[in-house]
Amino acid sequence: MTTDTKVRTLSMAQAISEAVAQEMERDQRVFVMGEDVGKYGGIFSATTGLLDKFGPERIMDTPISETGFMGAAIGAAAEGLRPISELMFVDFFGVCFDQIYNHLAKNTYMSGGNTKYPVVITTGIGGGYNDAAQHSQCLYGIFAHVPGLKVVVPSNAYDAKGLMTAAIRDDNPVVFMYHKGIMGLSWMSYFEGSTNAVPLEPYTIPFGEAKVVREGRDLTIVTLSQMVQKAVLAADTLAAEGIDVEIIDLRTLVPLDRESVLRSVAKTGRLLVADEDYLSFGVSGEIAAIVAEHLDSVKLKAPIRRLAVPDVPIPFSRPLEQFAIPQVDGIAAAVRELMQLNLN
Amino acid sequence: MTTDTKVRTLSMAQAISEAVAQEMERDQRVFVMGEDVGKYGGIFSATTGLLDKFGPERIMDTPISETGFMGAAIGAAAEGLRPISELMFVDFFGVCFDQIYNHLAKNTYMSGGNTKYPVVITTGIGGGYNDAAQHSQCLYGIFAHVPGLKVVVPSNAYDAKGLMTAAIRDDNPVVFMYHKGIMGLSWMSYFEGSTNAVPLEPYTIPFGEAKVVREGRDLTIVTLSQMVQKAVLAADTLAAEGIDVEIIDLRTLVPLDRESVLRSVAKTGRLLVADEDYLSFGVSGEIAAIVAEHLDSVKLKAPIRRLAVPDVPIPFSRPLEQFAIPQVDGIAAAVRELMQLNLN
Amino acid sequence: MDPTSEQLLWMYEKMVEIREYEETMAKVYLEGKLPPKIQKGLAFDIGAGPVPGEMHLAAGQEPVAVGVCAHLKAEDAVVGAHRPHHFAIAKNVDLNAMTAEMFGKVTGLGRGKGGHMHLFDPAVKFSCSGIVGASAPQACGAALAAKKLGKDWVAIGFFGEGAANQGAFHEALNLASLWKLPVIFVCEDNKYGISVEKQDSTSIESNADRAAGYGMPGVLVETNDAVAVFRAAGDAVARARRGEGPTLIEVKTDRYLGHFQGDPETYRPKGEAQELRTHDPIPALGALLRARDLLDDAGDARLRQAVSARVEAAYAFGRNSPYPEPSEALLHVFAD
Amino acid sequence: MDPTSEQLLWMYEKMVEIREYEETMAKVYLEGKLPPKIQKGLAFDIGAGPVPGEMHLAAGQEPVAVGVCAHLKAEDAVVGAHRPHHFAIAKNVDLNAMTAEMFGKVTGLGRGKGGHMHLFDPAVKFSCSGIVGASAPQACGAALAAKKLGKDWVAIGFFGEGAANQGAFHEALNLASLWKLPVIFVCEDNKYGISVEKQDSTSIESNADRAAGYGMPGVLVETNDAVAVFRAAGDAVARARRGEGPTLIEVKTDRYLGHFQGDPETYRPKGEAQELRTHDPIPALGALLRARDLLDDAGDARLRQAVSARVEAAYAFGRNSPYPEPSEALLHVFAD
Ligand SMILES: Cc1ncc(C[n+]2csc(CCOP(=O)(O)OP(=O)(O)O)c2C)c(N)n1
Ligand SMILES: Cc1ncc(C[n+]2csc(CCOP(=O)(O)OP(=O)(O)O)c2C)c(N)n1
Ligand SMILES: [Mg+2]
Ligand SMILES: [Mg+2]
Repeated sequence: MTTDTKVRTLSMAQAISEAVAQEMERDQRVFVMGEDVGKYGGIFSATTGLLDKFGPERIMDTPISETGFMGAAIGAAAEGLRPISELMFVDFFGVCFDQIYNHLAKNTYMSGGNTKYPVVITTGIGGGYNDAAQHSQCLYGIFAHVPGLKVVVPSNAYDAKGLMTAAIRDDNPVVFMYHKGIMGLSWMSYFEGSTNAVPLEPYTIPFGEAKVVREGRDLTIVTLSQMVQKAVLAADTLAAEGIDVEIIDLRTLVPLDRESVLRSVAKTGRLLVADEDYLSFGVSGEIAAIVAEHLDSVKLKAPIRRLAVPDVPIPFSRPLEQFAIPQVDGIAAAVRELMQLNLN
Repeated sequence: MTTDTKVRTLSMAQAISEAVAQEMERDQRVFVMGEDVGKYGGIFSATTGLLDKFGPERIMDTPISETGFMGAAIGAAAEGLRPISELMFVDFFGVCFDQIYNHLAKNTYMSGGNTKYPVVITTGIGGGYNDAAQHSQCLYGIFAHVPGLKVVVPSNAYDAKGLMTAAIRDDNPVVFMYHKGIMGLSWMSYFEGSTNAVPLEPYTIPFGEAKVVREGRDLTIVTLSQMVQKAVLAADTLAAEGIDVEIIDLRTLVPLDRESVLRSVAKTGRLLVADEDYLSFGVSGEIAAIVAEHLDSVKLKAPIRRLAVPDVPIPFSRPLEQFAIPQVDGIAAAVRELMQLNLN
Repeated sequence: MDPTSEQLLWMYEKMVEIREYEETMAKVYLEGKLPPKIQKGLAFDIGAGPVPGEMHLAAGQEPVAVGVCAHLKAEDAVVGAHRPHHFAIAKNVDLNAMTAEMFGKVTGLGRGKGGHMHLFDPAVKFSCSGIVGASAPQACGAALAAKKLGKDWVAIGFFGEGAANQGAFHEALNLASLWKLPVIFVCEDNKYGISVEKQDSTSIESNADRAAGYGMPGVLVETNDAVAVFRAAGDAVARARRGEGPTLIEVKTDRYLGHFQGDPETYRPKGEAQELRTHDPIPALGALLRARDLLDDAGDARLRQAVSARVEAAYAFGRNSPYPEPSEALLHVFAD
Repeated sequence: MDPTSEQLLWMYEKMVEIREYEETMAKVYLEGKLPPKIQKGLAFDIGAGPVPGEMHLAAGQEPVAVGVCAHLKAEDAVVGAHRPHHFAIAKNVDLNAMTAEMFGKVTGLGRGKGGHMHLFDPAVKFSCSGIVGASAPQACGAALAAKKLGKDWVAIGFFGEGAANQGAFHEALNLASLWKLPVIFVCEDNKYGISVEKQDSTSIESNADRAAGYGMPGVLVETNDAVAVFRAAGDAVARARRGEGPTLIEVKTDRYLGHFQGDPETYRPKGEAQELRTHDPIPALGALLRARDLLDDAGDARLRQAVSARVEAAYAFGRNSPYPEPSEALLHVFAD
């Protein structure tokens, strides 16, 4: 392990693959399985360079058999190995979710704590590049809803490295969900705020600690993943108009940092949840509910507002997709509207 | 079709199979597929007697290949047939959800409305009889979260028949989720309120209309499925204590009758959501959020409260399961507590 | 069963059309995606230009589509995969509406909602999906419907050799054989599933050998040749129409391009695609037609002109059609 | 490979133990579940009594478990299915803790959280699942670990003939053969998946014939006989330990009882189970032992006494152990 403290700027993809490489060096039990993780280096570059470094025994291309290799990850983890198993797009969870949510997530519980499954599932999420209904979803709400999975949704390279290192060292199943539009890929436009300074040496960021990305007085935006970067841009615009927005980046959904949400909303009195998942029965509802359960300690100045995909599949056509997925302008508009509302 | 208006008492299982039989008589395109739906009559008796009536061409036992036959339902529906496809326990959705949520639910949208898929998926939900973590879940929140599926969750035989008839006649995918503990099976204790008067002639109940199961002044319980029956029992106890509870049975999650929720909570000022699904990122959060979005028109007297499975898998052992799944006493206790809270 | 002259000519013309169509789309696909107009630091921008998103082309695989679809009527259902154009064109999907869909236009098959992996044309019973392996069970359903309705229709499920390792393949094959469904499973072995070679994904040489495990005939077509595919498919379709059940066909075919457009293909031996192109099945069938005196230079030119006219018309239609109103995003979640 | 005398005796004793154990559990399972004590109108109450929930027993299928597990060490992993007791007992799972688990007690393998379909005993590497087909991929993972760790351990995935039509079966077999994993897939063909007969679920006679589609040996054991299973499993385990890869074995076995306890079995021909019991493999192996002078009446009595003592002790332990505190429901979602 190096002690060099040089700080470089990395893309989120680079930060993730660096974390994986460092943990693989540190711990021989860690290995990677998935489709196109080897020669290709991961469709979203989460494993770029790893095959050359670690060889095909530890960076294993799999058949297109998600149930097969997710199940194999469980079996291998039960034997003490620490698989990192890639589900190329989260949209494909439907072909293998049984292994994930009925087994990986529950075996520890069903064994009364007598077994553990240190598996990291990495997966690409999100839209914005016209990949349509089967390749553009976030779905983190579903992974967070079923008990037994820790759910990590970083918004930038620095967090991604620290959270990935923590994920690999965790003795529990962790679903690590990277939004394609903040990976800093050379073939997809991305939000540049996600590419930031990343220390070379390994470090961990604990799960369950949201980050105040921007402090503000007037209104709280609770958000995550790529939407953090959109919220920051919206906040810049709003600041010029005299609206001072606070932004909470949840960073992990399980565990969820309820306190940070409540603390911020108690301060500002106004809450907008900005989410790229489907609106109903998901993340935005949960955040709103947490506040609604604490209306005795959190005094609201306005009703809560949610921005999310309005319960439609992600459409292909650009104008449709831009309409369905909340954009920077939409966030700013929602904030302005919310600032006009006043509970007496 | 008969015009007999005799009203009998039926169990929910009987009401469902009667609705299926009547629609199969009415429409030759309707058929049933699933595991043990034939000779066995459905593990939860949703298809009892149908094989004798309609023969093996229309009541088809399948291999244990949920992806295979759910996919086949899609293909058959595209050709104009109207399959009823049974997923024996909703807990098994993880082996076939791709066909359901990426195809059945999205194809109409992706085709710009040029195709339709009149499929009813029937499935057993719920716990309470110690079937443990892989056979006791509700999971309706997940089906309601992904766009493109109508989601029906009846609480009694009368509603079940009308909603099933409507489901079969609907040109869209409908997931019809029956709680095992209200089916009136001869081998599982059940809530007797679910067995009620059911007219012989076919009738439909429109989706998206919640039902005020019990009117009350003091507090609203929003609930669904078996939990409705539990709430009714709790309300009886509470009435004796002078607490007058209103109970809203959602009946369908998609479409969701937001107005009925808001109307009732506006009246009572107090909301308890009682749900048998997992707590976080699910149904209870959505209901709470809907109210939190309308705090300008709905004046709350107390913070919102939620009762649900506390983000743990369903444990096997009786005392553990009784603890994890909200019970009648727990509902009553939550109501009493909530009546003590007052927002100034 | 050997193709008639008309069938040979039809297959040739369709292959020419597929190739030209995809080359046209490949060109417009690059518009706006390359430096210098895109975000600084990017080599390529998948979401930019008039045809954004992923684009999987089938150059080299045309024989599979035409050899099978030559046997089909409009009533026969075809379910394709993420690489669907060759199947769609061979199944006579409306080329204008398909093209408009790829441009995301309101005149598209799906009013712009589907995109190139999700083409639905109920008039000719064509559909496809971006999920690997999903076609096989759905084709079973179409075949089940044909059987229930007492029709002699067949259904085709197309998929790649990579998809044959997906559980859906297994479940569908068992179901089809068990229920004696009039369905033909056609596996395109183009040697790659994205970057993963078949030998690294599949425990046996040919998926045709998997058919025995389901009690159905398995046929291997060893050459990337429309006539060979035609023969194998003809037997299978006839068998299915006779009510004798399903068949699994694997065709050894070639992928000339990357998995998707923009694929760096670093995993691929240099020059491989170039070498494969020396066995291009389109000129090969052209040569056969000429040898049989079914085609001469003038006829070929006429045919190519007709094809070009259709492709250009579709391109113009797609390109010039209007976008849907943004708020149309909210429509069509449910059928009315 | 033929069993030694010790192995024969071990298999016999284990089969006796499995049968007696399950009969004991069948009896206590009925406690509290029958009229008149239950809710009016019910014939049976699955959620009542000291052992609530579903209960899948394996009477008749003991040869599969002992014939395979006779070859295993503690380091070899076994992944069972929803009908797991015979496998668990043959794999030397702690009988006391297993029984306590079925009673939902805090001394159980899973502190009462798992129940009879979810038994985890890491000391002997046993696990199982209530999801049909789920065992096969997980067994691949254990085998992969053995290979990575350079051990000669093997892994067994047990499942029923019904499960062999689940996609997971296919994916696991391909993976195992592709990666030459030391795993043995053992399919118990007890002719039924709940009420559905094999001929109504499976497009071929024997799943052993599906092995060829994965490039691995497929072995059919045609008689429900511990020695026959032992021989087939011995070859497969030896092959796996030598690093030569996986094997698929199907055993024709018999289910004497209903799918679960309380199953009305109206789908089953009257007298079928009675007839099957005339071929009971336990007395058959007893007779073989006697013929080889390995067992006499006194020895059998001693053996049965020892078995009964173990079963009774386990029963008493399970029954008399305390329940977990209700709030323990909140613990163990995550490993500390
Ligand atoms: C279930 C699922 N897993 C993974 C993918 C990602 N993916 C898209 S195409 C592809 C390769 C498919 O290979 P093959 O079936 O051989 O078809 P080809 O691309 O060669 O035509 C993969 C892995 C997917 N779309 N669906
Ligand atoms: C994925 C899935 N589908 C359906 C079921 C319900 N189910 C439990 S056991 C069973 C029959 C299994 O048959 P088989 O594999 O032959 O095992 P057997 O019961 O005969 O031992 C079924 C359908 C399940 N548990 N999991
Ligand atoms: Mg391929
Ligand atoms: Mg069986």
